[in-house]
Amino acid sequence: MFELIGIPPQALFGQMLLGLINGAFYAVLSLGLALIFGLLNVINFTHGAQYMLGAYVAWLLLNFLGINYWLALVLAPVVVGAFGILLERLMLRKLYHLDHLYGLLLTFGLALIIEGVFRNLYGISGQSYPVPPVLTGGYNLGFMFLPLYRGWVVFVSLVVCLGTWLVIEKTKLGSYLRAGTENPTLVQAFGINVPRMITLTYGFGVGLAALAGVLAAPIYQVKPTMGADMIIVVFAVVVIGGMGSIMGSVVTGFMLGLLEGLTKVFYPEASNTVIFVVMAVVLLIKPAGLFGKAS
Amino acid sequence: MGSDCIIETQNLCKDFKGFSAVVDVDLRLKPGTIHALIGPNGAGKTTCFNLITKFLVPTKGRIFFKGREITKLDPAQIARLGMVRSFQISAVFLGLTALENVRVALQRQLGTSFHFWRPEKSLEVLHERAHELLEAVGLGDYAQVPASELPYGRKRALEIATTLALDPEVLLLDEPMAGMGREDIGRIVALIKRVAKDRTILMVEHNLSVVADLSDYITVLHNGAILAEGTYQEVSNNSQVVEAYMGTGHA
Amino acid sequence: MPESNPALQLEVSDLHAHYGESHILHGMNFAVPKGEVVTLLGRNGAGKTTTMKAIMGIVQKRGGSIRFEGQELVGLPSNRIARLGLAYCPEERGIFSSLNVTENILLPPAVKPGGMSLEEIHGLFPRLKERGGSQGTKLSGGEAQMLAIARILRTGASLLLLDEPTEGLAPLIVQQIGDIIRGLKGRGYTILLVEQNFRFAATVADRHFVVENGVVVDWLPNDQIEQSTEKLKRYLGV
Amino acid sequence: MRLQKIGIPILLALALAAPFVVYPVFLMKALCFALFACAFNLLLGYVGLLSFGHAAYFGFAAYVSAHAAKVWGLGPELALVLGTLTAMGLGLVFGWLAIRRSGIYFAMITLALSQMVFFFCVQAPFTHGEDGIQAVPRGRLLGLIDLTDNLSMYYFVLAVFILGLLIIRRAVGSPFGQVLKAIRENEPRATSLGYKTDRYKLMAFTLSAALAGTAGAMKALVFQLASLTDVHWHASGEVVLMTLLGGVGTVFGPVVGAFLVVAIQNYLAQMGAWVTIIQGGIFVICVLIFRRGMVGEVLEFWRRRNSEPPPSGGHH
Amino acid sequence: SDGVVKIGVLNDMSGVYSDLCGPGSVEAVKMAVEDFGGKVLGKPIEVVSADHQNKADIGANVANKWIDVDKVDVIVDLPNTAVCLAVQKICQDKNRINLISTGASVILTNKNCSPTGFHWTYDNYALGKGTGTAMVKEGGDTWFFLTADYAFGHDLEKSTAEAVTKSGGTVKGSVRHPFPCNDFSSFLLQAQASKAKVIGLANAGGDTINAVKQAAEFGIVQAGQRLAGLLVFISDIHSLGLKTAQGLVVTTGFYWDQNDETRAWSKKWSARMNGRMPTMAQAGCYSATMHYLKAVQAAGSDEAKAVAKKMREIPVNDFFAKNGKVREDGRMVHDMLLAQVKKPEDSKYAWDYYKILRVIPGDEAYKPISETECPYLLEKK
Ligand SMILES: Nc1ncnc2c1ncn2[C@@H]1O[C@H](COP(=O)(O)OP(=O)(O)OP(=O)(O)O)[C@@H](O)[C@H]1O
Ligand SMILES: Nc1ncnc2c1ncn2[C@@H]1O[C@H](COP(=O)(O)OP(=O)(O)OP(=O)(O)O)[C@@H](O)[C@H]1O
Ligand SMILES: [Mg+2]
Ligand SMILES: [Mg+2]
Repeated sequence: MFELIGIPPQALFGQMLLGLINGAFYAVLSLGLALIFGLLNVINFTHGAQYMLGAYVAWLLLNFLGINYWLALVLAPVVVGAFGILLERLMLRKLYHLDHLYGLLLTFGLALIIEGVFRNLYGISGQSYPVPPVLTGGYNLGFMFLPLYRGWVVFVSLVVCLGTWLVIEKTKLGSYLRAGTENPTLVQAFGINVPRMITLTYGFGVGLAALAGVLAAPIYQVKPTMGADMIIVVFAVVVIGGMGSIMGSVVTGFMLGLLEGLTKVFYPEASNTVIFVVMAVVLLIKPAGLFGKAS
Repeated sequence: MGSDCIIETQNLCKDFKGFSAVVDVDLRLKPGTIHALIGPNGAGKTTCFNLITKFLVPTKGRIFFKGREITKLDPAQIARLGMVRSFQISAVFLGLTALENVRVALQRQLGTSFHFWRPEKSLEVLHERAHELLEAVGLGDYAQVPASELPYGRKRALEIATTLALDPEVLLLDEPMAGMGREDIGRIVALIKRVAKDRTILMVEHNLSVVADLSDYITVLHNGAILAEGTYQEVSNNSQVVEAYMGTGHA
Repeated sequence: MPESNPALQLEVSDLHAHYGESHILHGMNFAVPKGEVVTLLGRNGAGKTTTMKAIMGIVQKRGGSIRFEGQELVGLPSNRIARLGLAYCPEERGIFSSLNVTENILLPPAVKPGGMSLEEIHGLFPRLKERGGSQGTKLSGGEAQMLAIARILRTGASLLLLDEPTEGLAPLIVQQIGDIIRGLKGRGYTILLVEQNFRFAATVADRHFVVENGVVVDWLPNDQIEQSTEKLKRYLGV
Repeated sequence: MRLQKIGIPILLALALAAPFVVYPVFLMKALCFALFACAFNLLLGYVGLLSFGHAAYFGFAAYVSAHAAKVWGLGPELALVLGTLTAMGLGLVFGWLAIRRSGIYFAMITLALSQMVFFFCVQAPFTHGEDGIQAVPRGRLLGLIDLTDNLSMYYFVLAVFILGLLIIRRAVGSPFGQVLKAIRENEPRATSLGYKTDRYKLMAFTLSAALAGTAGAMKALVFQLASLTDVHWHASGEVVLMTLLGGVGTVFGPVVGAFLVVAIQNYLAQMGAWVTIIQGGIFVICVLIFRRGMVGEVLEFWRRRNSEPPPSGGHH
Repeated sequence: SDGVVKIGVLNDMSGVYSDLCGPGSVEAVKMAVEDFGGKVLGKPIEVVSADHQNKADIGANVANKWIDVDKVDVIVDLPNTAVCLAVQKICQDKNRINLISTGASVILTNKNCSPTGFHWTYDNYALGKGTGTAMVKEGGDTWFFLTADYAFGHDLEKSTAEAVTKSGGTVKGSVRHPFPCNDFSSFLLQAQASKAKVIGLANAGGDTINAVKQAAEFGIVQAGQRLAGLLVFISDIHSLGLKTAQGLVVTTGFYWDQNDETRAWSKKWSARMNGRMPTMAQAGCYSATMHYLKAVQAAGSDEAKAVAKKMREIPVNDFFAKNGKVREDGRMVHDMLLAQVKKPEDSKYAWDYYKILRVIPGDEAYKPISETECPYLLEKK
């Protein structure tokens, strides 16, 4: 474990690049989580399950309808997003006037149900989803072999994160969202259909989770527990970044991916824990998170 | 520092991201007086208040309480010294009854507040005093009513009773009359007069008739700095004050 | 009570409203003629704010009828109501902290043509121009109130609901607000004003309705306010 | 409350007779979880803090007392105390970190901190990773009473449980409990009255963690093993479920919830993933329809019928 | 003893291992009971099953209740070492038989052995030894391990490393990955940097699957390194797909397509399990149950000690094991298979996944009894 001197710089670069790729998943997932949290004040515990759903929908589309990756990349987020909209309309909506903790509990319950159903249907060991032919293979970067597909993941997530951020910070719609986050009643009394905005935001956030799921399908096994493994780490990312901060969640996502990557080189035993340690430290120094506003 | 002052600030400043809300304010509160802080909206009154009670940390300057520097203390310590504040929006414990509200304030003096092994009965020794305080603010009949069911004016009265329970030397009241009907205002004015006997009061208030009626001394803030000081008479005749604050219709 | 009539901008009849299980409005009846400033006077807790909220559709549980330019509002969600040309300035101001002052002003969408421009608004409230870049909630109480009023002037709504716009304001600013309200009336706005301060109300309004325990118990035109001061004082418990 | 005067002796009699009717190991398990849920409820129901990481104290205490009993050969009572103290220390540190934030933030921070404990337990040699600490001796209580027998173990567990419950009830009604209530209602105001609110919250947190630890330690003795299950975040979720199902902020709610959830787990064990689905379903139904929980709804029904004032510390 | 012989199948019905044992094992046990005739010593045979969710405490709870309340006589299958240890202890204390099929750890018949506990299908030693020795022989003499960071992984790595060094290979290093682990890329990169010829996967289930998949993605196999899956079930291959799994060398206790006998049984099972094919664990459950019932018959009682004695006496001879024997320490010794995963183009029909490279004789595959650490055997010595 004390091989750090022995690690050639190339390997280090390789690991950092890998970390960045993982960070891309964290970023897209925590972005969706932060968006939903911002407007609905709900910690969407179902996020992991929805990520898993995204992957499963892609897999089902491929296996039963022969629909390829590229279409699935669009279709799966739409399908899962629509499912999210349904959940919001039928259930979450009933809880807005209550303590936000109820939202957390409801989504936790939903996550258990969704995961359980997929376990029943497809077992646990999971299905594999092939890398789309155009993106197979990779480049030898000298210090490492970069699978083309992983490069694509980073690219897509950067585009998605940047786009979302722009919409929220720079557009009118974004200002409605930000205002709606604080006082939905008043924003509605200004003539904006806030319930619809909330529903769509939830749908969008869920769609982002599903998109991450589709992106993940060819890399990881498509399996019912894939989301549960991920979600708590993403929670930590959001706490470190500062909850509700869109920028914070994205930047922290990438940063922590990097950090995790480095830990895997120097002290792999700690790679599961490192994010939580960082979280504790950040909380000590800046309780509101790196990018969060002090309450 | 003048030892005759109970609270004194020196060069008190507060900046918010480059914007100076309070600039070099030297406040001096004489013991046993009612001191009013007035000024146009945004003059920095609430900020001053928060600085003195340590709910905000000053950018610069020092604060003294009875000659002792308190610039570094935290809000709870300030309260323990005997300076208790009210809030601009009413602050009562909604889920507790009126009696329990007051009792919570009284109970600290027992020193048993961390005693999780003592029965609730041990607090009953406080009931007599709590009832007295409630009577004093006209809530005698409401002792068992949950605070959440009290009308607004009575909530404010309850808040004052709770504050008095600590028997503070200095009372800091931020717009105690805001949002109150006339009858309530009359009652609270009378109450403040009564409790001011052996206390010092610093209050922020816009209702000039209340200010005129109650205050011994007035500090006018404008753009974060002191514009004028003096009795109501002096201040209301100050042409700068009339221009910046009171407007021509009044005076 | 005035009869149903096209010159009336707003007609409220037998309006009931509830918060949860508590019944707050017990059949409000009043009307606001086009182009007038009308106040609702009443003690704390009489139900003035609730009336405003019921008109805007913010109180969900309501019954009776509210007609705006002949159209029934009961049953509509608040965003639809706003789109018809009503704008509401809440008692607690409702400034958005995640937006700066200018963004706050620009937030409400224009629902009708004819609203004020940002320049005009800045002309009315120079203080808001100075503090334009700062965060919404970092304003003082009075600045926030100005911002809350300024914000609904852009929308082009023809009926403004102002809930205690002078509360917590310095006398000078109160005067300014009075000027603004008269100015708005001059531009043809209809204004429904909630006030505790009837002296102020008398300087701007055309008529007054007195609210007590969720019903309108009396009304009088502004020119009779001198004669009725005693009666009013009794109502308001002054 | 007349109800209590009659109810409590009946409950006690039932508890004493139960092991002759119901499988004692099941009862013990349920009692351990019931204490766990009550400890958790102290924090959620009376301070308004939802901890999503209580498994850390429960599970870690289980490891410590299992290790103490098996490797160091301590008696059951000492092992139990040691487990409790460890959980208390852990609670003190984690609480100190977590109470800086409240609401959902608090929930997520406690969750993340408990994950740290989980991964620590996966790694640390003394926990034996996935295998857990097996074959923990139950030992002799005070060196006298042999606890190998399920029946005597049951009465020991029952006694500890009742003690825990009494401590919680007393704490809620104590001067300390009053301050907690005030803090829950309006924290800045409590501060302005001179209370250092963080200390009170930390105290409540530590107390809750300690009792959760007692429950975990007891479970280790009952099952004679300590494993990763009890530190996993699923256990944190389960305790929330129990409390919610029974009734947040009620005295007996968590107990009822714990018995129900444990029963579901035991009697539906062969149904596989359905257990998860059922648990999720209960969550959803409780949150959407029975937010007061079973006991809470009954109390509410009672209250409406007699239209007495609401029970103190009730639903919020 | 109570008029019924009750068999409890305790395994993971919903978790990580549910595909490789789970309901399939229950089905196999039921088939054994049917094939035995549904009655033994004139008493009916009953099968019950439960999900231990991979939690030792739930496993222990179920085992206790089964024995105390439901009068279960034998507990079968038992994946997950932690549960095995807990249940085996309970069975020993309460004098019942347990038959482990899916559990992997060697300690179950060594340090933690039980007179009434039997380990049937495979163990870490056999797996490591089989694959390790074979790969070194084929020239894969330098190794790097990706090891799941918990007891099972360490155990598997240790036994494989021993086999590798004994056969003249060297271990260049190892990296311990968290359990469970989604992303192996950085560990694979380290394995690649080590330049070892063989990358040994000392993990199981989802972890192995992910590692194999990602190795393909990073072109590890194309670049000349080989992967050795140390514990791979055919269900894992099925979910990986041949395209990704091809070339993988594995050791297994059973392959459905080995001969007519195995095919016959497997097809019968398959018909009841939606066309899936049995894993070695599932087949092992059948074999173990069958053997148990025979021993009950022979002992004329279902009392555990008597049955255990007969189980050790009777040889095991069925489609699963030829001339298998149950050793004193509870280990059932039988031949193991060294197999290689076929290329997609070589696979002719569904589930045609393995090419058998070698049959490893049982005495060679399993840890010799002379090295036993089993307390009651040591005492006897
Ligand atoms: N959200 C609420 N839930 C329950 N009751 C409410 C709520 N808001 C107001 N009330 C009650 O409704 C009644 C009318 O309140 P409303 O705010 O309309 O009075 P108001 O006339 O505007 O008084 P003020 O002058 O204090 O603003 C009061 O008794 C108040 O306590
Ligand atoms: N947290 C903050 N960040 C930035 N600016 C602030 C903050 N708090 C107050 N300010 C600014 O400081 C100035 C003084 O505010 P303060 O609240 O003290 O005014 P005030 O005199 O109490 O006014 P009012 O009578 O309207 O309540 C205002 O211009 C306000 O915008
Ligand atoms: Mg102020
Ligand atoms: Mg009002």
